[in-house]
Amino acid sequence: MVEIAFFAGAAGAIGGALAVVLLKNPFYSVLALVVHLVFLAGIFLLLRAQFLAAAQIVVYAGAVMVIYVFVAAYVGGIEEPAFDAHPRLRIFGPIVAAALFIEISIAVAGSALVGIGTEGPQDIPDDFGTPAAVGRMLLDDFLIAFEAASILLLLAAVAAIVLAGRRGSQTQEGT
Amino acid sequence: MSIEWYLVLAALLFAIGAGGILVRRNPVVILLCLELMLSAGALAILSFSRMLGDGDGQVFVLIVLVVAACEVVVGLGLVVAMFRRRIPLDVDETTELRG
Amino acid sequence: MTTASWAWLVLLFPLLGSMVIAFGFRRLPDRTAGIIGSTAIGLAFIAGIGTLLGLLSEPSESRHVASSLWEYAGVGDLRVDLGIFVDPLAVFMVLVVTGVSFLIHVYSTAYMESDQGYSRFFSYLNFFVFSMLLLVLAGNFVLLIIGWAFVGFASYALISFWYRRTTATAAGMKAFVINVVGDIGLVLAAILIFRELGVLDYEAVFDAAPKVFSTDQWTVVAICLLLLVGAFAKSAQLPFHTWLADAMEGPTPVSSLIHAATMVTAGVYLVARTWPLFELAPAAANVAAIVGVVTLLVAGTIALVVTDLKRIIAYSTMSQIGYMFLAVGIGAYSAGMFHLMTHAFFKALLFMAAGSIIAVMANDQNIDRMRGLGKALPFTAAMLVIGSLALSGFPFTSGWFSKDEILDFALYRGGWYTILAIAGYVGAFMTALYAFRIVFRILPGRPCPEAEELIETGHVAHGEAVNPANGQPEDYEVGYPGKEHHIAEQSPGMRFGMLPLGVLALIAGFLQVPGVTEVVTKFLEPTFEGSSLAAIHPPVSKAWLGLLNGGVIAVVGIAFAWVFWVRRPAIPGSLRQKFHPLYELFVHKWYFDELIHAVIVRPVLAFGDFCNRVVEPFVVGGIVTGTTSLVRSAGALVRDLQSGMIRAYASLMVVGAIAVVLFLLLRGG
Amino acid sequence: MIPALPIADTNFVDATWILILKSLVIFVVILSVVPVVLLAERKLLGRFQNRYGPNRVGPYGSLQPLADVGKLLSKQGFRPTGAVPGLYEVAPALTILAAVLTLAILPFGDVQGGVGLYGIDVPIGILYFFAFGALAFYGLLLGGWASGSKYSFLGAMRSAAQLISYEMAMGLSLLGVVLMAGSLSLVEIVKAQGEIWFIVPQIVGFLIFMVAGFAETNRAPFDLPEADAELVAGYSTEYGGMRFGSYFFAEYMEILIISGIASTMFLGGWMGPGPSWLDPIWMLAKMLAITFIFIWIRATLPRFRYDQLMSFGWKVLIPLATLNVLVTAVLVVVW
Repeated sequence: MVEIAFFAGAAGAIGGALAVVLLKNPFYSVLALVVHLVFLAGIFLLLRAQFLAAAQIVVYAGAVMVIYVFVAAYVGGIEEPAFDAHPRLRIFGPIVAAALFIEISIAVAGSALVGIGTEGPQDIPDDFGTPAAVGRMLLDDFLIAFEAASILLLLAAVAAIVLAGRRGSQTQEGT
Repeated sequence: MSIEWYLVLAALLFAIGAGGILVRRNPVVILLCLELMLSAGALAILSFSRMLGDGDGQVFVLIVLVVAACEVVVGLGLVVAMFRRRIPLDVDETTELRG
Repeated sequence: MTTASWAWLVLLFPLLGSMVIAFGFRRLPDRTAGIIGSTAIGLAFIAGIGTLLGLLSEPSESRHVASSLWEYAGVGDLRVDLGIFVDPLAVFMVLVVTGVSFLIHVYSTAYMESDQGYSRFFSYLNFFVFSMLLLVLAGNFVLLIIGWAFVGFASYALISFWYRRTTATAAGMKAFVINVVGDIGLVLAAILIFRELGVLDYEAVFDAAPKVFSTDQWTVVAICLLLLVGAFAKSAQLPFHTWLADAMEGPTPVSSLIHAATMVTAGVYLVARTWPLFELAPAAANVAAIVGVVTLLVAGTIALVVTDLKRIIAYSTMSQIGYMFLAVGIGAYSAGMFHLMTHAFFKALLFMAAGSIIAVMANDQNIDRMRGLGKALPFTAAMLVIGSLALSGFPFTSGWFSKDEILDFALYRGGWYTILAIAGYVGAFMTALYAFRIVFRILPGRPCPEAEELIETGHVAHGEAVNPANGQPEDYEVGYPGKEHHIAEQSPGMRFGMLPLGVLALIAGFLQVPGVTEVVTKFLEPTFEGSSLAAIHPPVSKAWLGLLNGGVIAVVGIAFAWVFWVRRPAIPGSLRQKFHPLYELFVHKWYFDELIHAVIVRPVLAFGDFCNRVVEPFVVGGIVTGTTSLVRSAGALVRDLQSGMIRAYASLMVVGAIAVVLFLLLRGG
Repeated sequence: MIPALPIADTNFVDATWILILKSLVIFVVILSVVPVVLLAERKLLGRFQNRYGPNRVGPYGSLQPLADVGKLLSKQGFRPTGAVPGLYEVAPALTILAAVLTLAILPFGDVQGGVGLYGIDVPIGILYFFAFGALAFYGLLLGGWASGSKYSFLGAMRSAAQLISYEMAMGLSLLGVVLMAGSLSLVEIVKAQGEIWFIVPQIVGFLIFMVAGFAETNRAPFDLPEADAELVAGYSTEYGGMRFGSYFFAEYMEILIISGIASTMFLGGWMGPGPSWLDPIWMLAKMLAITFIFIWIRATLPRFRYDQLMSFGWKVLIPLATLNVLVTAVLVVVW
């Protein structure tokens, strides 16, 4: 059962990821990423990270990707042939990516981590990955990280408004 | 399912994202590929968190989620600003960083 | 409601008041800020009474409550709760602070009425009360430091309240800088406590301290001395006292609340709060007592000669706090706290009266120009006399019971403490002298022009205001001193603020009649449970003897004052001629400002100058230009890599990552 | 028999066959309630507007919804030339899928006779609701975009902005309840209302939730995405036949879901006087009562202007909801 769920999720996630890279129209790429994220959330569930699975969908699919959709629709579907990139990068890119994958896989498989071949400990607490547990950690041990992240978010919001905001007189600035 | 599978999946997703950044020119798609890489990283962290039976990793992923949201907001703000100023949406055309 | 909930409410109301006024000050109609501010403090006072009742309903051995909202931060072994600690001492301070603050708020609603910064004033004032209460209720040293620093900021903001006056801003900065020196002492003390004991909560620290430290071990002495640095700076004791007199640049209610009744007593409270540490370090406790005595003498002499009305009272504040330090230094904690309370009453009262007088004089604070105000300001004059009587320790006033209790204690301890006690009596004599110097010089006699105008027309002088310190005209835009002046005789709000304090200054002493009531001592007993020093109590007969001594000295002092300034006004002048060097010393405040200037400011400036002329151009400049040229030449080498192609950069990064992982793989296997 | 999925902690799990049965029952019940609501809306609107409403098909027009469905089913399915193949067909299905999936967490009663009267009870209950709410948005947006029509696209963009804006207020309004109940699980939240329904202490939250709920379901006075005077019919302009029917259906299902969540969070869910077998009836009754309010409001209030809608959401609802959360948090800590 778990295997079926994992492979279904993995197939969906990989398919989504490939579609993001390969589809010509950015709008479709965005949709593909949504599909990818939904499947990935399923895999999160398998890892017993329920809160993050829900957060992933609410935050990513529900909010972040909506902004993408907006922008993709706003700037219009500029189709580009997927592979007529820089002639050197066209071949170089996939090779480098493959090398990266192989290398990390070797590193993971060959690592001396004991737990890596297991499914993880079975005696984890009942509230592992529930909102309550994550929330408690967030406000206890990781308060500073939490507050730093919220400041970062605020900065990003301000930055976005400054970047995308319409200037009062729309003067042509030298570019 | 042993944790290894999850990690390999994370590696694959990460590699796809990295490859995407190298071959695509549209800044929106490049940002999407960054999201791919970030979520692959999140998956890896979650796998390790499950492997150790320690929930700390989940908080870390949550923070990554926030960081990703910030990155998107700024990145897309840049894209919109580029579009407004009639700059072609092609990262190969924007070479102002040339030394 | 539990005791702890009441105590949290005590903190909540002033904070809420401050925030409501601060955020809404543009929208608040006219003078609502005063009402909101006063109500907030009034509610805090009521909550304080709730805390008191809650605490009294407990049996005396369990009269302490620690409550924590949440753990604020945990780093390593350090766990800091947002927690408060409520015990009789804290409640005592809460009641004094909120009670006096409430009356002064009401007074201010009238006094500041024509000030442009009315809302701002009340926001600051509420914030100050919140900070002070935080300091008092803090359950650990970290929260204490936060409250401590907030209080320092509030003091700075209020001293510099009229920010267009250069003297006010300078005074604010001076106060702030000296307070920060004290803060550093406090922070270092907390760090040392944490290093030695590993905890910062009061209860835990006091439990652990006797087990870890032996008596007079250098660490505990160092901790206590550092605490004292903080306490001295906040309480304006030698040598950190210079800011207090300058702080009189703030509005008079501020002087009354912060620089007489509450904030400056924080140091005394700190020593009383941390008494278990001080009893482990008698050496440091002695330092506190000695510095207190020296301060009270020095401040007394200065108060005898300066002519600025508010500064005289300010120096007398320093001197009275000296008594309190003497008390807590020798272990007479409840006597010290009792004096803190009565002092808050009569000193706040004196400042309020001074505010009323200054208003009549159109902001001239020089007592040489004041004459015959008794007839013009009957109510204010009565309050001034009551305050002065209490200050000089006239029999049966509150000051008599409280100050002389401290001196009894010192006498009873015997040994070299007797010297401290005698010095204290000398100080008491001076206190009576300068207190009635004010009274006798400004109340009787032929009215000065301003007083005459008031008597004849019922108007207060609204002269063109000039800053007496530097002759600059005042700026009405930021308030100073308000377009109109308000005096107690004409405004019910000010009278309402002063009258209860007048009554309390007269009768509060009966709370602590030796052998009869002793309410304060009994109430505070649970806090000082287990203290060896607090147990050394002079017997009732000795206590009454001491009170008699004090009474006689006060009466004699007042009599001398009468001779000097009413009967034979020539005497002070001839004394001044005869002891000219001494007079110069006093009038220049013992040259402390000059001393600090020479010892600290001048060398720092010289060092800065040296850095500017030598270090900056050669050392720093050399490094900087060297670095830049290095970077520039290195940049030239790699410039070609900067194609500006984002994807080229990205691929380089990926390749780099691959290389690093590969290296790790090959090396680690 | 397959053990319960290890994927999520569920507070209570039935045997698989019961799960399947339950899901069928819930689906069928809601499926049959929707036409009732539809009919009720038309009849009630008629009454509100001083006319009869449908009264031709069947007694008192009671068979009107069936007739409508029959009509929609028998229409020719077609695709405009400008539309995007694939997405155009998928979009309505996506909408209805998200709506149906949300039904799973609505509790119609506690565990009775070994069977929980709900689909599943997950500890992330409310988040589940928001997660699928987020997905429902893609149904609208894709439909609008894939139609290849300006009106559709504008309607879709409007609905996207509106959904995002009001989802914030909605989430914040529910936080107060979550704080008081101390749980995200809907079943736990209902149980926490044994003493007092949360509508009393959380009246502000309830009002915000209802306002945001109107916006989330694109109902009057927030029906800008399909404002017929401006946008023809918004994102569903180019749709016909049962595809349009799906959108229509999903919209009413969303109304029922919002009503269900509101009754669960604020109105004590299944709780009511009488024996425990009445629980599902109570729940349904509460849902229908709130649905009635939806219809009532539609007949009463005029539509907002778009900028009013946005500034109301961001400048009034969200600060108000935040304040509500803050006050609740303080009170929960103090008590």
